Amino acid sequence: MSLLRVEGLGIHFGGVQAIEDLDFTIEAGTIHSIIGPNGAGKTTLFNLITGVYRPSAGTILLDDTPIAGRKPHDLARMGLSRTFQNLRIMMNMSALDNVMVGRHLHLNRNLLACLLRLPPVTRGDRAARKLCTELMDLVGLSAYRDADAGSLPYGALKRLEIARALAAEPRLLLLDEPAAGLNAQETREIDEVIVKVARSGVTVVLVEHDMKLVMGLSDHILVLDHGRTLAEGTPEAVRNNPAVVAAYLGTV
Amino acid sequence: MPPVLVELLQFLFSGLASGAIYALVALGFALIYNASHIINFAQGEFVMLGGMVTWVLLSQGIDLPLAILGAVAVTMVAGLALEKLAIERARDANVVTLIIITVGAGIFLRGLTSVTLGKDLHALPAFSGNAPIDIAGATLMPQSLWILGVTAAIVVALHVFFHYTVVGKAILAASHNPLAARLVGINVNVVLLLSFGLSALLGAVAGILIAPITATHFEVGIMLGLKGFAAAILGGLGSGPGAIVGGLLLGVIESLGAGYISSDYKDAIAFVVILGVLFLMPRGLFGKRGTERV
Amino acid sequence: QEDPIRVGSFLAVTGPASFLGDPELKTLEMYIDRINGAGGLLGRPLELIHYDTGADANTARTFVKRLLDEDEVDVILGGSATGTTMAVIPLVERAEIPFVSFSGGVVVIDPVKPWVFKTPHTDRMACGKIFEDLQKRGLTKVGLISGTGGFGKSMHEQCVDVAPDYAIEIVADETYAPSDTDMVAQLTKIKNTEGLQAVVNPGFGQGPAIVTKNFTQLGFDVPLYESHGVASKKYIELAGEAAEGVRLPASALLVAERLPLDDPQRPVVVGYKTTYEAVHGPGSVSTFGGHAYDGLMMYKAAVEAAGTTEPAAVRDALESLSGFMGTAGRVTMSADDHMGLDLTAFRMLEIRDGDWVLVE
Amino acid sequence: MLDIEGLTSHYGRIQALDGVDLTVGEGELVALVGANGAGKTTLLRCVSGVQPVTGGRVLFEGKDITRASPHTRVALGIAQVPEGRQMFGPLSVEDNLRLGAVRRKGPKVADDLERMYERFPILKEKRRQPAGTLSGGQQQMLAICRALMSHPRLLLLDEPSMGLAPLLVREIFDTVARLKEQRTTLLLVEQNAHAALGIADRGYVLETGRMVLTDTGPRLLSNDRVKEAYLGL
Amino acid sequence: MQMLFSERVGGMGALILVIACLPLLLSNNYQYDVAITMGINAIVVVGLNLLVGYAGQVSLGHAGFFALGAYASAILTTRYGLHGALALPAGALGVGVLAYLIARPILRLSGHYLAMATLGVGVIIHIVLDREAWLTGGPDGMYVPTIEVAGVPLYGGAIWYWIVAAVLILTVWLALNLIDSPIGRALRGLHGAEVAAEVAGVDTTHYKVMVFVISAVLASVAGSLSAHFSEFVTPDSASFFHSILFVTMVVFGGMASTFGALIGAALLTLLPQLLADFSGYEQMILGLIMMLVMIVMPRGLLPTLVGLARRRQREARS
Ligand SMILES: Nc1ncnc2c1ncn2[C@@H]1O[C@H](COP(=O)(O)OP(=O)(O)OP(=O)(O)O)[C@@H](O)[C@H]1O
Ligand SMILES: Nc1ncnc2c1ncn2[C@@H]1O[C@H](COP(=O)(O)OP(=O)(O)OP(=O)(O)O)[C@@H](O)[C@H]1O
Ligand SMILES: [Mg+2]
Ligand SMILES: [Mg+2]
Repeated sequence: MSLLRVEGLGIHFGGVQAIEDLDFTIEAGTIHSIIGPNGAGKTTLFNLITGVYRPSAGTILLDDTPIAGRKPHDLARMGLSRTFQNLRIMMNMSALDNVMVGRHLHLNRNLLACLLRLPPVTRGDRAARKLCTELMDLVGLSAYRDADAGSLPYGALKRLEIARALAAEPRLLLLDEPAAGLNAQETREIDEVIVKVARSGVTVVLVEHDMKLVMGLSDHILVLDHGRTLAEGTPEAVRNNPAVVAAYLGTV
Repeated sequence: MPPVLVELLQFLFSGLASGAIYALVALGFALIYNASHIINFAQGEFVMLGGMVTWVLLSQGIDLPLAILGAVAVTMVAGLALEKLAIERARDANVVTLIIITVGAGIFLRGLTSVTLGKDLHALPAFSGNAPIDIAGATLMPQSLWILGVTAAIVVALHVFFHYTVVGKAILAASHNPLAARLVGINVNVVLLLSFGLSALLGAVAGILIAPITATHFEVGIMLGLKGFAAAILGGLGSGPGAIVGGLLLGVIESLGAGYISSDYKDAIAFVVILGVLFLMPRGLFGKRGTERV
Repeated sequence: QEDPIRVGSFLAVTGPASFLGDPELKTLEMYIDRINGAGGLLGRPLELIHYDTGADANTARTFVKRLLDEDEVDVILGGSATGTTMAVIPLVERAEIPFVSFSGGVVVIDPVKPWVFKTPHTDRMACGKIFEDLQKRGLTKVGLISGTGGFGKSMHEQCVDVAPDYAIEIVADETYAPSDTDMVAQLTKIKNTEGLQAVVNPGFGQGPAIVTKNFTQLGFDVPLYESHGVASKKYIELAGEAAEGVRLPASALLVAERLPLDDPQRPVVVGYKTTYEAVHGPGSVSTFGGHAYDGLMMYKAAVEAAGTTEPAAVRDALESLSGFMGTAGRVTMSADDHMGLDLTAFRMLEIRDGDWVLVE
Repeated sequence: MLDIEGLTSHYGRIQALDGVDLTVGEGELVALVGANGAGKTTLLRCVSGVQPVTGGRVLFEGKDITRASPHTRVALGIAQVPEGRQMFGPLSVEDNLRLGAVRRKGPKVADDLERMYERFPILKEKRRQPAGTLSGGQQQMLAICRALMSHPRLLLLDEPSMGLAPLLVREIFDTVARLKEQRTTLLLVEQNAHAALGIADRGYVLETGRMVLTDTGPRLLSNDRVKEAYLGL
Repeated sequence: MQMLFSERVGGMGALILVIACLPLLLSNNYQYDVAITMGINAIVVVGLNLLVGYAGQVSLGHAGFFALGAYASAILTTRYGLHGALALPAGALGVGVLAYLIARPILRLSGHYLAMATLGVGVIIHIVLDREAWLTGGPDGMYVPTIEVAGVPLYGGAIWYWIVAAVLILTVWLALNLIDSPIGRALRGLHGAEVAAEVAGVDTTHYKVMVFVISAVLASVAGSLSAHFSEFVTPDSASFFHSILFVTMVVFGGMASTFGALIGAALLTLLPQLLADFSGYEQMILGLIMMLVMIVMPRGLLPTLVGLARRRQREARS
């Protein structure tokens, strides 16, 4: 049984067919990368998987359960978590609270308990605060623990997205260009984080244009072009695929 | 024509007559919204100023055309002052705060008018007399034709302005992304000033056109502002044709509601219809769908 | 220097009833100055303490508490509308301070409340007066179009209630909101009503003027009656030519100079009108300001009769006021009538050539 | 062309720049590198005039523009490709481009549009589409083109290659090189320090609001400190 | 953490202290009336702030819920002989159910469209209260009988002061608890970035509905208190103006600041009383003050003042 299976998936916006008749599977416990030219449909695919968009065709199966059309918060409950290429940071909150929102599903959300601030709530919050602080340290945000999210530089916001996604302790983590805006050294740090997360048993789906990162990390790569599969396979196979070189990588 | 149809026609005329007023006010809302995403709750007061100042000037023995020009000028000054002295200084505040500023400005303008011009009701003479025009047994006042005509002219002008001129685009750009607007060289303050000036102009024109029908006094703006806002939302915020359609529709719903259902509940009926439309079309009839993607 | 007599007042100077409150306040200010200029009352000056309610009942309550507790007034004159008046009645009753209201609703004095008096005619009387006139003209089938504000609502209720007494049948019944800009739809319905013989429009503010214009626009061939809610020149100015031929019941004030020289009310109404218009311009007088005048003068008369401002004594004096001549008519109060006016105090007026004419 | 002297800038009480000096000569390509939060974006914003300066001066062609408004700076010939792309979302791609030329008049705008479409054909394909619906990389192309539409004499690029496919990253660096040939003055902020310093005449290294190093591009590339901190070597 | 702790404990302490000491300054029924009105408005505004300030969902219709609570109390006690102590929760329950029913469709809207829809709901409530005179007394309103507890009539400022104070303190405490809980973070989160909150597992619709209902219920409770205290209800309390006033109080005091809401409610209740002496000019001055405060302190009174104080402190330390 594969963790995620996509069959005949398609979506269009007006005349634009962003994803068309797409099939692929993602095995549990792997790092699976999705690459392809700008506008190939990678982010759209994330949006479909996480329930932000509803597909116009095809099915998406998580553990063989169809999930297409379900609400994102339902899918989060089923273990999906993601970051956003176009940052979606809660600028009205502190950086730490952003991560705490990511932890939402693991906390006591009973209205009465919250209104009365019963011990389970305070206890849960305290533990979560500790864990979330650690997550911020993990992604390299130690300097911004008490900062307002609005005051973080771009690169830090990208990492904040990652920390928030991790706080949910997902089974399947989808990262949309986590290294954009990071320099080589910073990218290496993120690389380490991803490896660590994957080792802990989380399945990672990675969209990224930094080929060094992708080729180094991935167990499996899917190349999209115009919403369709252009190539698929191991990093080695993909790197040497002439179609991929022509459409995406270019000759080095 | 059978009497039922004449009656229906009369209801429609009546609805269009008041709807055109709402439409004009709604256009003012749309304009400022387009430039700043602010809902200007002082828009009704611009309408009030247009009528009141015209009356004052008329009562000083000034000719109607000159009085109208004068009133438009005074109202525009008020609009520009509101932008310059208040909105511009609070530029970084969030939209709700800016809206509260316009609420305050509305209260201030009402107070100022009541202190300086008094609290009496005043009527303006109709532009082309009071002889009703008979169309297939139903009647329409000439002043209503003035309103419909001017409204149509303004909406065409605004459409051209926003869709075919760079300045129009710049106004839209400044509201959607002020930072980017400044980076490409748009003077955001001038854009805002322009939009407040223009929508004060629209308000004043509306106030002058409707005063012969409804009379004017220092508080006429309250209800007209509210109805104009409702019309703007019904049509879809920021859309010129939307404001017009929303306004006319609101007028027609009210008049059909009063005619066929219950005059007691005609305003409630109108709001129920607006709610119904919003539930089906969350951005009104002509509102742009969201273009921010994740 | 004597301690001033503190006259408290709360009026709808702004808001939907501002055309009531505005002339009322102007009248109080003007006449209190005049009384003070003439040596005051019992040798003491009057001091006016006024708050604007904006016609909001909750605001009125707070301000009346302020008048009672903070300003410790000797009397309260005010309450432009029935709603605000009703809201404060329990307060003045508890505080036991005389209160003269300028509002029209019959509920204000029916049932009688010990400390509450009122100066204008009731809405019930206005309906009666209109129906009396209809009866004289042999018209029985009436279309009603009333405002939804407190005034229109209450008038409507009373008119429906007294109609049978005059053998009037209400064949159409429509309403409009005070700030509406067009009443053609309602009037169209009324016009298409079988057998319609007259239209009655109780309301105040700009509404009736628009009704009148729409009425003319639709080419009705029956008479239009307005109520005492439009009893000022303003109405004629707003409705313009459309007002020609409209009838309404109102106090003698509007036709002051046209009253017969021997009319006992003439000196009062001519006096008030001249005084008011000298300050606020020709044509500015309204019966609303007159209500305030009556209230103030009644209080003056009562204090003079009682020889003190002590509340209980003033209340008793107000209740035994007899033959007092005000702008609204001759007032004779009693323990079960805290208004003291009858139908004869109302005059039926018609608008001709842009002016009021007494209908005989 | 551009002289920055002792520049400081604050966000509220956070000091983002602390006495920064930098010069870019006429026709020069200068690269600015630094870690996240070093203050690179802040520096560019100060030059464009959208960030308040709390100390120091900004001179453009010898003229003090420290207090000039952003739109006058655009009129003088300064344009920026901003961080985060900053589209006019609901407006069409073409309108976005036209607005890039809002400070410039003349019939040549149409020619420029064609040139931009040639450079990135996908933009032509999508020219009627709202810019907000473009993919991340497409928006980045649009942001670059929009800035170019004003014919800048000084172009400030804030991470122009971000989110672009490898093929296009190369295209961007080619474009930058070509602009330099056409005597456009460029100040380039790039996380891809290797590539940036590779084509730059000179480079600056910014660390927590202070300028710590400056040298020619190639020399910085072989600087040990730079290698370790920014090239990940 | 430290901050939140001190805000809750310190703030609550200060609030209780102020409430306990205020009666020393109140010398008559009128002054009590103003203080009680402040408290009643504060209850509404603290609730509304949860919706507007924290969850970012504007409502221009809360006066409608306030009035419904007031009328529920008035009608249930007058016409059905229910005791006031039962009428209040009954009204709150009814308003809660109504709010729940309309929340789902309405909260699909956003921004100004939501504002319009809530405004529409408020206007409709106003019209119904105004027109159905057989039940509500129509535009002139209706009286509410004095509540009696064990034969003692609850009348007078002093008694109601403490009743309202108790409800207010409870409301503030609950609101503070809620904000500093996973639910509170979810609310702020969906305000800041709705999709991100969704993806994090926050059922945004559910929480929006929840906070809408909570705020409507609080408005209803305040309305009931106001009806019993003033022994009179009027449809004006459902007016569009009244709704705007509530929102203004939120913004004035500071969005997303519970104590700011208290200050906003108190000041904007007091202001008209202070201005009443400027006969004729009160509107002008009120408008000016509103504009000035919002221009000078765009984030609202409390957040701006706290920010200022912090900076002072820091400067003093360094
Ligand atoms: N809401 C929408 N309306 C119209 N077109 C859309 C919409 N969303 C996506 N598209 C189009 O679908 C295509 C795929 O976009 P998507 O964002 O998935 O690309 P991507 O592979 O993530 O690209 P990048 O690498 O640049 O981020 C693009 O051409 C885009 O313009
Ligand atoms: N809006 C803001 N409010 C408060 N502080 C800010 C704000 N923007 C940036 N800062 C602070 O200013 C400093 C410099 O930020 P800047 O965005 O200039 O960094 P940068 O070098 O561009 O980083 P990146 O590589 O991540 O884009 C950082 O410490 C950051 O926390
Ligand atoms: Mg993408
Ligand atoms: Mg940056």
